[in-house]
Amino acid sequence: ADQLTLQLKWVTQAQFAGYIVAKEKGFYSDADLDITIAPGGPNVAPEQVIAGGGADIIVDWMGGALAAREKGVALVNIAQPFKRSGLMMICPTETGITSEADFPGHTLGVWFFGNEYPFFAWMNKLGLDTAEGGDVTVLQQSFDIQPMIQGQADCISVMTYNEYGQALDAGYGPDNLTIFNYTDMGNDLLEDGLYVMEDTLEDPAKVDAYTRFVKASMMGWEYALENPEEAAQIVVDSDDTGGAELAHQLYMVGEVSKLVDATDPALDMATYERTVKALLDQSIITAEPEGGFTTVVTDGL
Amino acid sequence: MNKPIVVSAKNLGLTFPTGDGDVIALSDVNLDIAKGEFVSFIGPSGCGKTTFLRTIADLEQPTSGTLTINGLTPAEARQNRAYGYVFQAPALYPWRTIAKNIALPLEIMGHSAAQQSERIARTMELVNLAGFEQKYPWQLSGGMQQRASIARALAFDADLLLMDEPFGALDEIVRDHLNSELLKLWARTQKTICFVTHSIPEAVYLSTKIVVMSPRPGRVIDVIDSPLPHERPLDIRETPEFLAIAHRVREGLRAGHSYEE
Amino acid sequence: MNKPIVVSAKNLGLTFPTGDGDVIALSDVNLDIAKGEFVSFIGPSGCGKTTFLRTIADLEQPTSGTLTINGLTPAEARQNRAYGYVFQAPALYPWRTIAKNIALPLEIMGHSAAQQSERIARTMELVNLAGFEQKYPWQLSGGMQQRASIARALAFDADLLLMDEPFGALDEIVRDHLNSELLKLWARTQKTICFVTHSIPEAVYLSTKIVVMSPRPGRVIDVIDSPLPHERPLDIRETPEFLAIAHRVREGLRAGHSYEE
Amino acid sequence: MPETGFGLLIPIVFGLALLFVWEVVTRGANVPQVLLPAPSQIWARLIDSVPTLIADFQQTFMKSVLAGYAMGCGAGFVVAILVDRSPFLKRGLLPIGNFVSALPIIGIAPIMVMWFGFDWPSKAAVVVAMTFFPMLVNTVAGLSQASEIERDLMRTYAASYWQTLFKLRLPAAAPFIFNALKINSTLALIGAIVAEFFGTPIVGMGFRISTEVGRLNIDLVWAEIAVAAVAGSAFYGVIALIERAVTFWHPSVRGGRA
Amino acid sequence: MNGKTLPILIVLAAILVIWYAAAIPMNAPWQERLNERAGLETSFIEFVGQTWSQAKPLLPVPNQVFGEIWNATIGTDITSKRSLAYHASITLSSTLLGFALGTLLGVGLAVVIVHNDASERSLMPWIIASQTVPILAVAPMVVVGLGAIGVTGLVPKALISMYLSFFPVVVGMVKGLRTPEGIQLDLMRTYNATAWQVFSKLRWPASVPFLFASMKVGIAISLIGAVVGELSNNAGGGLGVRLLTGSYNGQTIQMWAALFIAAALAAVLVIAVGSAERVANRAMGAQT
Ligand SMILES: Nc1ncnc2c1ncn2[C@@H]1O[C@H](COP(=O)(O)OP(=O)(O)OP(=O)(O)O)[C@@H](O)[C@H]1O
Ligand SMILES: Nc1ncnc2c1ncn2[C@@H]1O[C@H](COP(=O)(O)OP(=O)(O)OP(=O)(O)O)[C@@H](O)[C@H]1O
Ligand SMILES: Cc1ncc(C[n+]2csc(CCO)c2C)c(N)n1
Ligand SMILES: [Mg+2]
Ligand SMILES: [Mg+2]
Repeated sequence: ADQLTLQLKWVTQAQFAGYIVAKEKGFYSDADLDITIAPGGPNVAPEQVIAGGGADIIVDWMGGALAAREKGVALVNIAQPFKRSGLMMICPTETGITSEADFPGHTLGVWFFGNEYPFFAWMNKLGLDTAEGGDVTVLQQSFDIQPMIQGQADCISVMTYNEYGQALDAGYGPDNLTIFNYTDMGNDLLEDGLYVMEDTLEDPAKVDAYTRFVKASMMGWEYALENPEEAAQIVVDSDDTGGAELAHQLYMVGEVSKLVDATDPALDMATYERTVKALLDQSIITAEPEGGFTTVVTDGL
Repeated sequence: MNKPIVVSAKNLGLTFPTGDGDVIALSDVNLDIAKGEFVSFIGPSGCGKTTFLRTIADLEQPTSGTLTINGLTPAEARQNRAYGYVFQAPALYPWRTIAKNIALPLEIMGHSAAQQSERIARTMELVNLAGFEQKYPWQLSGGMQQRASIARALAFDADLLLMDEPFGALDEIVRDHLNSELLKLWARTQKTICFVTHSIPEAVYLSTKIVVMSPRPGRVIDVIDSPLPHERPLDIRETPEFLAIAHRVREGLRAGHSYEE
Repeated sequence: MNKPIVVSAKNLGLTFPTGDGDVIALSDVNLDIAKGEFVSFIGPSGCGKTTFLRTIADLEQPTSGTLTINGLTPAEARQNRAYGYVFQAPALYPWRTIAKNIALPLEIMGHSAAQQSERIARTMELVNLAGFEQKYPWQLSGGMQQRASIARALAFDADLLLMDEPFGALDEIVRDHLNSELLKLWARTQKTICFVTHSIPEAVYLSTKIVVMSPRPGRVIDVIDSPLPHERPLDIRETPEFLAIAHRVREGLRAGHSYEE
Repeated sequence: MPETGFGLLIPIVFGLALLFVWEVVTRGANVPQVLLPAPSQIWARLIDSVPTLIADFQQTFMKSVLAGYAMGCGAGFVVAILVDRSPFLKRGLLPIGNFVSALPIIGIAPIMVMWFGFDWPSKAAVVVAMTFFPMLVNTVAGLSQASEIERDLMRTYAASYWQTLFKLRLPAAAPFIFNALKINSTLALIGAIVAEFFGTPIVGMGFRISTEVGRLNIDLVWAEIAVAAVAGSAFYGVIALIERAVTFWHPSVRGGRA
Repeated sequence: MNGKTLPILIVLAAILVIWYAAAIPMNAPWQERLNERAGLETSFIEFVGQTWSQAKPLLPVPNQVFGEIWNATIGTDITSKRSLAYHASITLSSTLLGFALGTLLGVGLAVVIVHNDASERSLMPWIIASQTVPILAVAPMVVVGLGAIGVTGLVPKALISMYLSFFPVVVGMVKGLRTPEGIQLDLMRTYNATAWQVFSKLRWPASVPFLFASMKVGIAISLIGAVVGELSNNAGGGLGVRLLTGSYNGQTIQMWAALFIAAALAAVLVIAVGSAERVANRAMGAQT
């Protein structure tokens, strides 16, 4: 069997249900693959891991992947299961923020560590100065909703499938929140895609293995989205840390299903172009990327 | 002699427990020391002289019997700063210069800066250490360190002086000099002095009372009240009275020893 | 006298730099010590006796002049383990029992366990400390600590003994006893002994040569070759020869002092 | 004086050799820049980013580190004295002090952010928690260093607790206390930087490091690390100099001469 | 009840009281907002009860934390990934390995430094610089680097523990090995003792108080290192990972439980070093 390591972008959770389910359900071994799934975390940069040879395939956001490509890590998108962005910014109504026009003078929580590109692209579009003493104050937000609960930030970043659920649990909801959904605003940048190193694509055997991998993964996604309870349970069981909660993972599968297209992992060119333009606009990348994606895998499905 | 009693020991005993059995350092010691007396303690090494001084100073606790200082417990007397103590080892603080070491008790007892420097100068002169004020202890010879520690004990005016072999590391000349200085001081101030020494002539020359001790267990085997006059020129050491006392001390000392040469 | 020279100092000088100016501890010292001699050093406190012994032992470096030990440099002599040293302070290691402290040089010089315990027993007996093998230094009186350190230096058989006031904290009886033991040892083994003392009788009684020193700067002011016979009963101390030498030493000592009582 | 010049030379030569090997290896083996940039690249980036680096330094070192260090060392010291003062507290408080000893920094960092907000006070609080224990342990150990006879001397003066403390036990404890001050000088920096991984305004050395790792600007990360190393070494060096001046009497400083 | 437990109990009781009291104002704003939203009117007593029983409180109260600890240890199968005991054992093993390595390295370096002035000048600045390198930034590189050469699991985490814990040992032992008095060293010189003999018979025993103070700090820091190392390698589990996931899921109670276990682990380890210290002191005839 071909041995491959998949490096996740974050800790084990239903955001990656497709891969976890594919492994547990034996879809990978059926495809003659031996897949190791490496959880990520706040301290793990998948681009770095793959450059160092610690992984063969990584789950990454396109902003980070293309930026890394310019830095000399030749990442190539081979599939894009997530079609939409799950990123949102939410502001409790008591802050008085009801529209983008209300932002100036407020404090906005943002995830950094390579997750900040969509936010800056958006601010760039709004023409808001994010530098110190500028129109808005930017905070590096912790990966939870505490800054909002504690009023340290007026608005915070959330993922529909994760932190937003925590906010709902905490008694927040559409009736007391102003919600800015990046996808709805057309500000979304492509999220979880599968990337490999460019040089490996020259090896037909590798390409074949990648193809089988993507295929099996999509079976995993399909199965997960059809059987959310079982998927959530599988995710909880595969979490080494014992931190994952069944109810929350179930919620996450439900939300993720709105973002993933389990039947077609091919990259949507329109979204790709928009992502590239946004990245170029705020100089996250400096030139139109060449060879940042390939259809050779998805064509072979 | 109805001078007030300063130190009074009754059936005093002190036992040190150690890993391999108890050590009886003092046993059944009975002794009264009146105000203004100069008492020498003499006895073989390890017979309990230091331990007795330390018990008076409330640095050791008796395990039997009673001990009073000026009618008070040793602890109370210590709280009253009743005594000055010259240890057998110099115990100078290495981070202080010699002058600052001598200043230590003065600082603690709240003397003014002017008083301090006056007393430091006077006592350093007395022990012939002038010029070494700014040196640190490790820059001094053994005898110089010992003299510094004597100066430190003399710098404040305690009525009771406890001196544990203060002149052990000093040569004859310095010793004679300090002996007579000590006698002068004693005559002038009517201090009570408890003085440990290994030198029989020194003990006889200085004391109004000589306590001879013997070891294992440490006890008092002879107490000699000196018939010598208070006024003591150095050549008193050749008088028959002097030699008689010295002889008696030597005999006592020899009795306490186990040598049979 | 054509015995080989063990210690030879020529124009030896040693200056300590200190924070407030140099201290001249030794200046222009010339001295030859032949094999088998018993040399006493006597002089006022701070005159450089310890410093001279330390220089012989290669613990201080002379700043001028030359010094040879058995024709070698002090460093080479030290590497040959040419001498045993009794420091002025006991310098016992607090984490070792007395027996273990005495064993220290034996361990270092690679004696077998059997040899070690035999020597420990013998030297502890010699200094009259038998029974205190398992005690720690702080459980001993001052004089007992000093005796332990003497035992430690005697435990291994060095041909040259450097002893810095070894009997300073001991009473007359023990002192007499140890003096005669030391003389016996010396007569038996033909060791060369350099001996610092503050006691004029002790110096005269023990020595074949007495070196009188004087301070500021430390220098040798008199070297007295003793006419006393090698065989010395204790009552030799009453003979006119003895008293004459003692008188000469005392005069030298007095000259070195600044007192004018 | 030529001694000190020579003394400085050795680490510098050693360091230059190290940098040279690093440069040759990274270039020769073609190590990806995102894994380990060459020293020359780091230097170029450092020169480029001076204003950023200065701003980060001010935020992290001048505010979080110094404030936290002072408070943490101070608190450790004060608790050590309290514990020393009262046998009751010694039995009750010391085990609890041990408990605080290893409160993992990543555990308390988010909590401190909850309690003290995003800006430097929460980082300083983490530094306080990290530096507290080394100071507590060393001060407690140091306070038992005065020898029995040195204490007896104070007893004969019927010196008060505080007099004994200031005139004997603290000077005798100084070598231990300086150990803690030295260890803490580097711990404080680590603590402040790590704490910034858990939420911060967008300035600070830890913020920059985590963000730029995510952006794969590893050269800037190393430039920031270089600043941290220089600042930390200088901090340590200053403490070591003060130590030499204060504990001049200790055998370890005066060279063990009798 | 001996003389030791009573003071601990009293101090603990004091801490509990302060803790419960502090939880009220800390959790109050959020509770007020909740009640306002729900239109609830509560008495003060009820309100206090609410602040003590929030699901995701700012400051969980002791019974919540200890309840969680109970559930996650006694109440859970020890081999389960949800068991705090399981995670604690993972952290403990890398802590102990890292501490042992760190102590050895620290003592080794101190020995080299004390015996060779040139090595002090060339090593010490780099040892200091090494400690100023932010460990959390380098840890991932270490883990990735070691992973590339096939070293995974316990060792990378233990290496990070070692990296942090060797430093207090070096600093303390350099001082400790230099603490013998001049006259004690002179004695060894008169015996022409070898460097090894001076070390084993004088410097080492003299440095023991410094060694134990350093080891107490070292073992505490070692635990911090293990936890930090776990951040870069979530796969293995451990208390660090529990802390993180607790934080990401907003599970303050779970976080506090993990924090308490980690702190308790540290306290036990430090106390163990302290007991070893007492044994060593007794064997070395310490004056009591
Ligand atoms: N802390 C202690 N623990 C155990 N034994 C002790 C302790 N202090 C002293 N001793 C023992 O008590 C006895 C008396 O000791 P002390 O110091 O009083 O003698 P000393 O008369 O002063 O002798 P020296 O003239 O040698 O100083 C000795 O046998 C000694 O070993
Ligand atoms: N390490 C040092 N630094 C500075 N000065 C020193 C040092 N050691 C000794 N001295 C000085 O050198 C002089 C001689 O000291 P030394 O110890 O040799 O005297 P000594 O003859 O042995 O005196 P004592 O009989 O009091 O022991 C003294 O003035 C002393 O202050
Ligand atoms: C618990 C949780 N917290 C934050 C993020 C934000 N974040 C960090 S990495 C990443 C990419 C995931 O595809 C995102 C969204 C998350 N996902 N899950
Ligand atoms: Mg005594
Ligand atoms: Mg001397």
